[in-house]
Amino acid sequence: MVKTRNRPKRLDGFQRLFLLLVICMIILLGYILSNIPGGTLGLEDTVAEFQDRSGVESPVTAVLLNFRAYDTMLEVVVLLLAVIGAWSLTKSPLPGQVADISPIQMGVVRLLAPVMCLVAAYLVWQGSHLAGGAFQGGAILGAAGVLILVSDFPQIHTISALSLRIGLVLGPLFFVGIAFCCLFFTGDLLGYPEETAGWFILLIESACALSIGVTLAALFAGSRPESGVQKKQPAVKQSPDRGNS
Amino acid sequence: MNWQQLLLVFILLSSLIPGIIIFGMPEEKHRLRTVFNLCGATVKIALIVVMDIGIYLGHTFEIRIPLIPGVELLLNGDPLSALFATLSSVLWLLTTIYAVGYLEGSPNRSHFFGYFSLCVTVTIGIALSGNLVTFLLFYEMLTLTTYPLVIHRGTGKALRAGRNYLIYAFSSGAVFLVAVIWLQNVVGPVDFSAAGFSPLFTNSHSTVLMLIFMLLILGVGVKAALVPLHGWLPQAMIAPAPVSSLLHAVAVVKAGAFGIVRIVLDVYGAQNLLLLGILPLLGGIATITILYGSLRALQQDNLKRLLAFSTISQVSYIALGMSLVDQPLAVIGGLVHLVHQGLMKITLFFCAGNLAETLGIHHISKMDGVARRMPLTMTAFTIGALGMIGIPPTVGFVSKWYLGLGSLAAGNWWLLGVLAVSSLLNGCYFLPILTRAWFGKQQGPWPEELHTGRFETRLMLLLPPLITAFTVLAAGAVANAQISPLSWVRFIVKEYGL
Amino acid sequence: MNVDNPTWMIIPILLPLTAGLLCFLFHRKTFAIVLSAVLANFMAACFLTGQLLTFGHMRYSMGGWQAPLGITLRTDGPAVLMLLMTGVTGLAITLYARGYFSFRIDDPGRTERHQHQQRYFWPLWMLLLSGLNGLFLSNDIFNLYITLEIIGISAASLAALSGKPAALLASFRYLLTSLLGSLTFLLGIVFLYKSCGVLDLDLLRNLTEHGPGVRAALALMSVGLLLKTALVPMHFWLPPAHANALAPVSAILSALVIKGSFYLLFRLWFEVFASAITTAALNVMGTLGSVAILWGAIQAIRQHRLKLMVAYSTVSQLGYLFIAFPLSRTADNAQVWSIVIFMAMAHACAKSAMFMSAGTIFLHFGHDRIRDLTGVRASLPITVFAYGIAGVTLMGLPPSGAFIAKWLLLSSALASSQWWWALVIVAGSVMAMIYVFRVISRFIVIPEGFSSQKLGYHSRLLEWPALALAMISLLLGLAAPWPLHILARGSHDLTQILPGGLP
Amino acid sequence: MIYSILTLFDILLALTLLWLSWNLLNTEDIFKAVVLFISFGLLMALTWVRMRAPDVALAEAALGAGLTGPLFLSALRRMNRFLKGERRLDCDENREKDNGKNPKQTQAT
Amino acid sequence: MITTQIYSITGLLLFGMGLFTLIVHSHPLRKILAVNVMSTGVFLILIATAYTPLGQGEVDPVPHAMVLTGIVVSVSVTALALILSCRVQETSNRDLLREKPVAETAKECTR
Repeated sequence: MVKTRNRPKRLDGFQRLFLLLVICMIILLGYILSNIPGGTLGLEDTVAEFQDRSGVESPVTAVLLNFRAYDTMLEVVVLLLAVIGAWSLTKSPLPGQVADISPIQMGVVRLLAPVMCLVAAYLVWQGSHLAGGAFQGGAILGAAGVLILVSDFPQIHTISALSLRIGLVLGPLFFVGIAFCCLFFTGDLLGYPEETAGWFILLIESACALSIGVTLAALFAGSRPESGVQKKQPAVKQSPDRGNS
Repeated sequence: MNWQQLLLVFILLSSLIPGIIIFGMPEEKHRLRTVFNLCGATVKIALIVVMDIGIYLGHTFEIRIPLIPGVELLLNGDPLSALFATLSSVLWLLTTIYAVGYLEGSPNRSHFFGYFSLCVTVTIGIALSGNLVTFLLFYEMLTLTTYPLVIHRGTGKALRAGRNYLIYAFSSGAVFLVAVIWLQNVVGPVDFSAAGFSPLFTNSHSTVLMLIFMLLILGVGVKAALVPLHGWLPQAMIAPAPVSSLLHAVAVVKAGAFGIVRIVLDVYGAQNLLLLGILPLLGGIATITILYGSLRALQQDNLKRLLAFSTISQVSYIALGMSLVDQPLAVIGGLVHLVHQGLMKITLFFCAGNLAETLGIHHISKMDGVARRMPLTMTAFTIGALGMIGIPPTVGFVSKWYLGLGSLAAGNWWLLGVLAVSSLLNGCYFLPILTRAWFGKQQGPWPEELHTGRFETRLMLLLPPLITAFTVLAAGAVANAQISPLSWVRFIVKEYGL
Repeated sequence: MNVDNPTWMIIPILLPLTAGLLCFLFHRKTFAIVLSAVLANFMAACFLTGQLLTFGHMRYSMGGWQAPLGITLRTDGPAVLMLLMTGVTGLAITLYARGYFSFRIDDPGRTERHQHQQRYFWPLWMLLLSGLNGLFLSNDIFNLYITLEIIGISAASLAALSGKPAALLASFRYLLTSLLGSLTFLLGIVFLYKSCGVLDLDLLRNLTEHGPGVRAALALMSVGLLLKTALVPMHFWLPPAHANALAPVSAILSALVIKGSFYLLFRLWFEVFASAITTAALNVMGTLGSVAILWGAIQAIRQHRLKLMVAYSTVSQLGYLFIAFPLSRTADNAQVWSIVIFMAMAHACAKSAMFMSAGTIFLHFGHDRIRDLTGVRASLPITVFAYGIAGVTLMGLPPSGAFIAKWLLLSSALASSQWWWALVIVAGSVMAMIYVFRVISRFIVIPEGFSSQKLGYHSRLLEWPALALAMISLLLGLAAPWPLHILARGSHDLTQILPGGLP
Repeated sequence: MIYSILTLFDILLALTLLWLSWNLLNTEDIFKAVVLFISFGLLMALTWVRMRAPDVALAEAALGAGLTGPLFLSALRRMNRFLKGERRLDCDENREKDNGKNPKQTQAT
Repeated sequence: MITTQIYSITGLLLFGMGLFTLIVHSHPLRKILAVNVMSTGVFLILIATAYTPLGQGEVDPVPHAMVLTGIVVSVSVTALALILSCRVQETSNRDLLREKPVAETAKECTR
């Protein structure tokens, strides 16, 4: 176990001062916060007013993918950025690998992964009317990816770097593509045609969920794929030479 | 754009473009570089002469470039700027010729001549500035372009001198900037014009205006080497002789003195200054500087250092003339000294450079009998030195005469005394040199003698001092002629209605 | 689309974004993609400027949903000027980066690593550019938060790109600081939303009452942005991050990234919540700015490494932007904006030119110890020239853009008799002179017997972009009427803001 | 009645959250901190449900517990392994030397 | 109303605790944990703001969307920061966990 003793038991002068400062700040902010009259302000009525024109029933999805879809688009880019940043850093993969994988565990993963994919798909689908959507679905997909990575399935080595990158970029690129399509057809960026808005949203959500899943799994793996073919590979099996890609 | 404006642009470009070309030129193409340099200088003189004639005939030369509300760049050719521009461009030509000879065979000449050209561009810019902002622009640029020249030799001493120069120059530049902005806040945008700012100030502002005046003088006083601010100048002597000529006679010190003239005559105007009653202060500083410079010069053995202190002393005559702004004769004396001091001082520096370059002589104590080895150079030197003392018929006499007349007219007897004492001191430090050179006996071989063909030194080193020495004599002898500096200064003073 | 269509303003955001995605996807032809994107970005900025001048400021609602429901973008004078600044600087930095990476890839021992760096540089840079443009154009406070995140993450990743231990550690600190900054900003948004219930800046501005909630929100957001802007007590992360990064990255970070958060801060203070600002707050900012000027300059003078010195000079120069705050009491809004815009633009160009020059010198000499850089001029004359001109801008000499800014600063300081700010400004300029010339005097001096280092072939892209930027920064002052004109044309009139909700 | 019970629940939940976060931030054992963080995430999901934010709750459950936890754990493992001396030669310098693909070396051989 | 208050204050306290830990602790993982706690605190305040008790009307969906967005941001930044801190550890030759040079730790471990 790793003990950290980097904070001394007794705080030094600066730390005490800082503690005092933080406490004062919290008290002040807490006072202000509890004195802000609540309840009357907010956008729920506005959202409700335009809900039926958004193409989906769930207000959160309507906000995320229609009213404030631009935010979401940039959001997906933030996720991708994390991957690009991570890949620009590491040379060696981060193994998340468990030391010994029992056959039972493999079996569980074999069973669990497809189920999780199904759940993810369901979440994306139900996002239009209930809780759920691209982020939640993508997160489940990502978790499935982590499971697969951890149990070191041989199949994952066959995924090519390019297809992995396509998987990563698909969501944001698709989002931008749809945005431009909307611009072309309706004259508004991300202004879906009203009748088919639901479908547009579903399309975007599916693509984004896929990308988010791949992104999260890639973030867990932590390394960029090497030499075109090998990716997400545990360190032990890493071949010593890398080709230039 | 009419032809007058084009002319102004071309005057600036005529040295800027050669400068930029020279920067990009390979080191070994010295012949082509010299051609560019000299062509630029000649063209510039021609253009400036055209401008002079135009100004005399009453044309206006003016370019306005508005920057932000209340701040505009203004290039303006008036008689005063014509005086300074003509002086600088003529002396630049001579200095260029001299520098080509002086630096023959030494490294990094592209760099040197590039900055040389930029430097003169900026100096002409100072001459043509039509308001304080433009003046400030070129004034700061002048520091930038002369700095590489000062540290050209690259030794530790040169670097230290350069550092001091920068600190003095930019600190004063910052003070000047504050003063300019403050003045503008108080009286609004000021163009250089004969009347100074108008309407005349109200009493409530008088303290502020006095303070601003002092700040402005402080700003330009560093370059003009007024006494507490003169520290950089003797140190900068470490630079090569053409650079010293440039600093003392063509550009830097002159720019400072010119700045004083502009501030007194054009920014504040005679009437405002008289009302403020701050002129005695300027006169006092000038007096102290004159005496201090002369006294320090007396103690020097290094020839160039002596000349530097002599510059400090001599340039303050201009400030002295300005402090008697209500006396036309004194103003004439001060203004004409701008030209005359340049001519004399550049002669002296050329000669000092010749001694150093040809014989390796840097100190007065080594100068015994040098006139027999280099008679022409020493003749020129003698003419310059006599001019400095103020012996007729040199130009030095003319300036001192007018200054003396001015102070008499103002009833300032003590100023007359100052002039006399200063001449005496000048004599005290120049005459021993002359005696040594002409009548002394050579003691041993010259430190580093350079043997050069037919003449006592290279022709390109010899010609410029001879020309300037001749001018020193001629302009003094025929001071009343149609085209002498004196008559142009009279024209200026008439324009100012004094 | 017609020329008066506001939709054009999405181009500077979406184009670099798409280019970034494509660069990441494909490994070939990335430079072609990037170059066309930055060119298009620059042209878009010019176009938006023209549009602003012709039709006045514009508003664009994303997806046709107007505020408060949707997100709006808008162009106004400061925004297009920042876009222009980013466009020009970005173009030069892109070209320089090309030269930089090509040079390093040609270095035989390190080819693979540098190819790797280049490959990830392009997408990160493109996404950063898109985030910056998004920040300048956005009119929605939460959207601004996201653009800040994009900028923060890509900037931190870029800072780590060189892979040196020092750079990695600095980048880690940078990432955490920037994260802390965005979280504080987000907390401010929470307070704001709780007090006002809207996110659109125009609607927020129209609120007449500023309760303690709004003030607390403003304070929190300001602290967050100050962390990202590195105003003095919060500048600890900046010098190591900027000094250890690759040269094009340092240029981007110093020139653009910091300006992004500053621009936002300034906009919040002087446009959105102008009526909630107290004199005390302004004076605090001014004081911090003064400390920044002096402290940064002292540190810059004390540095032995060129890039660290340049980084500390950024700390110092940022102070000038903050001295504008207390002077806003007496100056009118347009004047304060012009001070800030001129300073920001001049500094962006000059500082990136400086970092580029420093980078070129580093590439050629393998180190950046100032002591050992005598006579660089003999080998790299253009680079040294660019460095010098950029230095002139930092000193605020005429006719640079920084001179205009300092003129305005001094003018309003003297007009309102707040002479102490004037003193700080003057002292800062003189100190800038010292740290600039301390280096330049080494560069240009060639002592006797000096043999210049023979350099191998290098691309012109390593030298000329820096010179071009330096010249722009120097001549910006001469072109001063144009930015002023744009600022004046783009000023807001409040009547045009519609009550929101209608698509 | 129902309100007071709910309020009690709220207070309990809030206190638990605070207690958990205090512990996870101050425990000496970093592994324990990560485990506490995962449980903190799950409790947050419960809080989101209480706040009528099922979307957020779902995302928190999936991301906070399903992803952030493993991320921390793998980072911790990596750091530990590095410290135990199993430092793989993955620094560029060493790698490129071993690689045999280094152009300089190929030329030399 | 009281619910909103309780959770808001809790969120604020979480923020403060995270902030203090972030500044005072030097361990990178602890710092990243602290940032996560801080962000959770902010989200909690935001969601509490939007909260309306059951039967008293709709919940404001905009903060929910904002928090969803924020969670994704925080996860991605966390991942990046973790990878970065590992990389720092590998290259810096210092035991960031214990603030010692690596050699000493290695000795301890082999002992």
